[in-house]
Amino acid sequence: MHQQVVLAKGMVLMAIIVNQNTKVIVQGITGKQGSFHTRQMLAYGTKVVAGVAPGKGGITYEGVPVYDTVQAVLENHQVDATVIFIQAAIAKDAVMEALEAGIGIVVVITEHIPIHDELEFISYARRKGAILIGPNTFGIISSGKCQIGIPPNQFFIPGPVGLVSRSGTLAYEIAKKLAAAGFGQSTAVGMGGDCVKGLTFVEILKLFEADPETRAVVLIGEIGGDAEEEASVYIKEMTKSVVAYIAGKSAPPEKQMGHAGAIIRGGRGTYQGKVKALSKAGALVAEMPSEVPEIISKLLA
Amino acid sequence: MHQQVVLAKGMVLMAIIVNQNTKVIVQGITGKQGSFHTRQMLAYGTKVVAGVAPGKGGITYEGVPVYDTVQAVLENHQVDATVIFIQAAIAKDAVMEALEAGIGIVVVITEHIPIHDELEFISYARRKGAILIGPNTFGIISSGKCQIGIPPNQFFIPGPVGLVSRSGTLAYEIAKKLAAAGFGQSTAVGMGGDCVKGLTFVEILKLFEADPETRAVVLIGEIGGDAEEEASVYIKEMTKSVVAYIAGKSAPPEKQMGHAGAIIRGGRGTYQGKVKALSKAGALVAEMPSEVPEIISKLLA
Amino acid sequence: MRIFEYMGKELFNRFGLPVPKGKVVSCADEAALAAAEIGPVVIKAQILSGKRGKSGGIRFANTPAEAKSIALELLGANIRGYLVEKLLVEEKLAVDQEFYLAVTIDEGAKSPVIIASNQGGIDIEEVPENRILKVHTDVELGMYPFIARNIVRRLGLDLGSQHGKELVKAILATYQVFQEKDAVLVEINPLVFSGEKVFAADAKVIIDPDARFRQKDIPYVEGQTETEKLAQDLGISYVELKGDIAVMANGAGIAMSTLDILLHYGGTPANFLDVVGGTDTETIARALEILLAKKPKVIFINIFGGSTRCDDVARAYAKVKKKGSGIQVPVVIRLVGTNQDEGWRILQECGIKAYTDMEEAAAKAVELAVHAPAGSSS
Amino acid sequence: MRIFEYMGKELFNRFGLPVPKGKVVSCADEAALAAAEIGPVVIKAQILSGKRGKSGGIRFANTPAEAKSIALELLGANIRGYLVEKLLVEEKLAVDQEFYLAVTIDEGAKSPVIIASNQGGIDIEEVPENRILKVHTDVELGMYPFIARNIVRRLGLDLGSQHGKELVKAILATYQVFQEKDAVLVEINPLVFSGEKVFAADAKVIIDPDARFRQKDIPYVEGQTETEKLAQDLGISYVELKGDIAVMANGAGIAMSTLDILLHYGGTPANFLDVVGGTDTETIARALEILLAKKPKVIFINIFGGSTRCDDVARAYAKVKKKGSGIQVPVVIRLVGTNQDEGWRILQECGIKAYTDMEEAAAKAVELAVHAPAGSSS
Repeated sequence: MHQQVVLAKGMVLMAIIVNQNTKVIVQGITGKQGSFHTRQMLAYGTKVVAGVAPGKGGITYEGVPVYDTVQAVLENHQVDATVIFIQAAIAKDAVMEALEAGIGIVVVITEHIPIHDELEFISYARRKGAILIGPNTFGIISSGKCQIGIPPNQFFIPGPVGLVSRSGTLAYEIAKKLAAAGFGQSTAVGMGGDCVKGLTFVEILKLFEADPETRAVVLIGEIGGDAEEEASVYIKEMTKSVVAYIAGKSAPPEKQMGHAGAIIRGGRGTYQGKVKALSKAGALVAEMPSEVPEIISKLLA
Repeated sequence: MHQQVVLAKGMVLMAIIVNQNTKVIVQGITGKQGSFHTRQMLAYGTKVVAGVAPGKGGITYEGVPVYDTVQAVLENHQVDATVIFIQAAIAKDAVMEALEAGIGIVVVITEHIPIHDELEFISYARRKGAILIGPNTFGIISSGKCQIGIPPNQFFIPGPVGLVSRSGTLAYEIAKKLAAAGFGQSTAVGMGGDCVKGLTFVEILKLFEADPETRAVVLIGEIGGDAEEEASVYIKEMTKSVVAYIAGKSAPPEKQMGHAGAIIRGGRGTYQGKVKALSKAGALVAEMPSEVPEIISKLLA
Repeated sequence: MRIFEYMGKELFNRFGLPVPKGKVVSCADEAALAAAEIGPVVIKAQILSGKRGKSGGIRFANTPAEAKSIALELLGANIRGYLVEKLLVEEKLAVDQEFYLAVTIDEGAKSPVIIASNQGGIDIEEVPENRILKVHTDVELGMYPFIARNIVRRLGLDLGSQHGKELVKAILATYQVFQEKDAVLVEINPLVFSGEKVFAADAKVIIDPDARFRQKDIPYVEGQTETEKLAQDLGISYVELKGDIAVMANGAGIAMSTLDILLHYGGTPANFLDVVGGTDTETIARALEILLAKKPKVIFINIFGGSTRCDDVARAYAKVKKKGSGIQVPVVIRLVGTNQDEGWRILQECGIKAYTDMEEAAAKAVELAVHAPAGSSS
Repeated sequence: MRIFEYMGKELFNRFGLPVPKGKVVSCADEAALAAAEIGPVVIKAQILSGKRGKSGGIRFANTPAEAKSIALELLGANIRGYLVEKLLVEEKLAVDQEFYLAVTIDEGAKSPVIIASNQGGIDIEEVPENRILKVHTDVELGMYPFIARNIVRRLGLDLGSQHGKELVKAILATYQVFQEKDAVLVEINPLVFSGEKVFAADAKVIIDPDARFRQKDIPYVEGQTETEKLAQDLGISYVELKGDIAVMANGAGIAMSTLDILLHYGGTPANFLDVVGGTDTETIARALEILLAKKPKVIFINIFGGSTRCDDVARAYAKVKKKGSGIQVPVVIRLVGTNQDEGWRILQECGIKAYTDMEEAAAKAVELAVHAPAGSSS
């Protein structure tokens, strides 16, 4: 097993963004996804203090009181974070509702939200100084403390590895492999699979860099976009080691977004480019998912 | 003449918002109003560093270089403030242009701007942390130092009185009477005659309260709205004396904005209500414009 | 600019806010026909005034004959100072509950505000403040369904009920009218539940006159006197009063102050006229002609030049004086500010000396009015 | 979702952005008629691909006869892998200057970006970076004429000139299309000056497929194979490849990684299939049938359950196995995550044991494919 982090006297094990005290609400708690994952979150120990479902205010679900609106929740509870399980066409309304109410952490699970809607709520989150995770993310899990979202949580055990991923299932895959090798995660964050995202690699890496519980970071990327190239710029400055895995080595070049996409990206986005940028910045790049725990083993041995 | 303000060693005479160093641009410099008042401002000594007139970039007017856009000005000049002489239908575009470019003081002379446009640019000014004076204002004049806008400046002489007014012509009227009685103004600010305003009485009073050059403040209000009632709340806290004059004593009750207006105002807006609120807060209320210099005389004797 | 109830309801209809079935009529036979088609109806005088009900402007008819007789009575009548030219003949709703709903602008907060109450009806101003919701919106954020849901919830309605859902939609539609039509007020009193549906039973809509250039589909409503209309066409602000001293000033503040001072000295103003900043010789001349047409005892021009320039004012005076019948009533001119020297010179050429102090000039105007020969007033 | 040039131009037209006079035709006689009406024309194959010019898809005709013969040649032809079914027959413009103009989304900046260059034409990617303007917009602020004016100024044009004014309008219209039609790309290359006017000579518009529910007036363009279409109707992501191992995974990341690993072990994937999160038994069963229909040597199902639940996947397998002809090719299933125990139990009942490690399972799939009897592949 990995070495215990040496803690200053009185200091508790930390995590980034969410921890055992984070009070969470679920928007869309009565829907298929919302209700299922509320049970999972509760089982994991997440402090789910309330749910929101317009028109269903007054009922309770798994012991959690349900309200009609976020404002109604806030009249009765202290809330730190919300998780959005609202269908894509009306998700923007729910995200705006949470942000406008002043909730500081908004986790948007919903996929297929129109990108123009995403641009709007990401911009509003920035104006409100809120952390927005996603959209189209598995959420965030601070191992053993708090899970917000949909990750299958049995593989997320406490430990020294920070994990951030563009892909949900690849994050689970690698978390499971890490757990099998004896390495738990301080926190795992799903950046989200859509082309625009609230929190990005750089912001998440900065939090891991500052988190005393995290000793190394695993970054899971994909071809397309330039998030990994941007991350590389910050990785250069980090004191903690970063292990990266990039999916899509064998994929045909993505269908171009006209010349405009090429102009904006300036040639970034390919597997080779990402691996090169990350390696140059000092990240250790795994060829296969199974190599990630091997590299972490060496680093944290 | 009034007594000189005692200044700390090395301290220069001050004013609020603008002074002799304020670098000003004129948006709409080639129009009838813009060109006329640019000459007046230059004559007063205002540092008009550039003008904006789309399609006329490259010319000079009264020695002032003209540019196509605000951005083009900023590529060549340092700018502190702008004054907008752009026709109402497209004024929002010009105000947004100035705010987006980061100009910190925006004086909107234009009248008849649609109120929904005003709401938008006032909100954006707030977000950008900019001071917006107006719309539908005569502007601002720090006597002997800088005039931004359209006041007939011969009556604005340096002195210890701060002046803020909802009405342009009444401000001139009272400034002239004050000057005739030997009292100049530190700064005179036109709050603007429209129902929504950028800077309001309270914000301006706070600046006067903090300005060492200002010894007393003249507030010129009107019936309607609740700006004077709001101001009264702050006047209570002020150390400096406030002399108020409210126009509209004889006016028939204003045509109501439905019940909604009444609900929002909660009975405020009448002459009597304003005078009562101001008096209760310790302001000295003049019955006629000519009483203002009389009261000031007694206060600053 | 206020528009008639039926015009407001046409707007509501366009934005998906249900209104009762109805017809606008301008003769009694049409009213009978509408009643025959609709059934029991409410007949509403289309005038730009509230309190129509209390003044007999809202009536009920069960039969076409009744509708005809009520229409005959209302059409051409004068209600609260307004001539009734059109009637709205509307389906009489079975009212289950009445709400008050409005969107307007809160000057102090510098933002739109939604006002709602479950105590709708004619006497909303009597409703205690804690029964009236006021919800401000952020203009950059805009309107969202969640804002409407919170209002409906706070009105005590079940968001899951048909009524709750309909009310959310009604609030969104009302806000949309406010936003897209450059309204300064959209007021619905009452908004009613009738059966499963929500209806705007009344419509008070005021459009920002400064936005008329981009709201060309909004019908223009004339609720003014001939002179007020003439003034509006000139872009100047004019209100008729009952005195004998015609007043012209520049700026709403100084114009109001001028009236205050005239009254202070014992005079009575014939009007409020603000030439508004930046007008030219021609406009000021036409404004002066409006005042002359009123045949006052005295004309008092009180100008403190800012964007209005003294020379333009003087030239306007000279122009009118030279034209046609000239100026037959005494004129007191107070003229200072921008280009005052040139203004004074022009006036001097016309044989008139400008005052510089407005109190002094006002006192003179009052004196002249008091001593004017009888019969020269309108 | 990409739409054809002529559809993009219809949009431009609706938003006030001028396009050359033109007609869409689907037979040679119509092309001749169009040319007769328009005069000298350019005939453009309507395919969802760039570089049409270099591939002979853009041609010129001076006479109707010429137009007909070119149309005969192009219609039904295959250009860059696409069947030409329609042609756009357009007025041949006298081109004075060519610009590049696009609005798209900058992922890194999380905001829209306007891209413009005065070096328009087919080879924009060859233009040096310092000749290409990139202007980001603030979604809360929105688009304003001043932003367009700055772009036009920085392109070196006189804002007072007719061209300058037209270009400002063109930029505003382009942005409006982007904004109001939920586009992820609106690209005009070239935007041309012809005489005093500005025309969009080409139109590359991609609409956000996730916004189709509110963009119902945008025609749906099918640029996919039958299988891809079938998959899309199911709401799953599917791309055909050339190998013999059919793949199903959940999540784009793990699906890509699965292909990478298969290749790593010497296998060749027949497809990319991401069932996307949250699908149910029925959808997964239909996805499996899609794979079966491809007659691969092996099917490799790689599921890490999150919102996709292992029991749903196992049930889908069981369902397909019991149905009709069942499952005739070897299936390797790797199944872990949400509800994995229940999933394993169901699979066991079907006589199949789930793998837990994806590399191990992938290696097995490759081994089976390599040793599969000849002829069982598609």
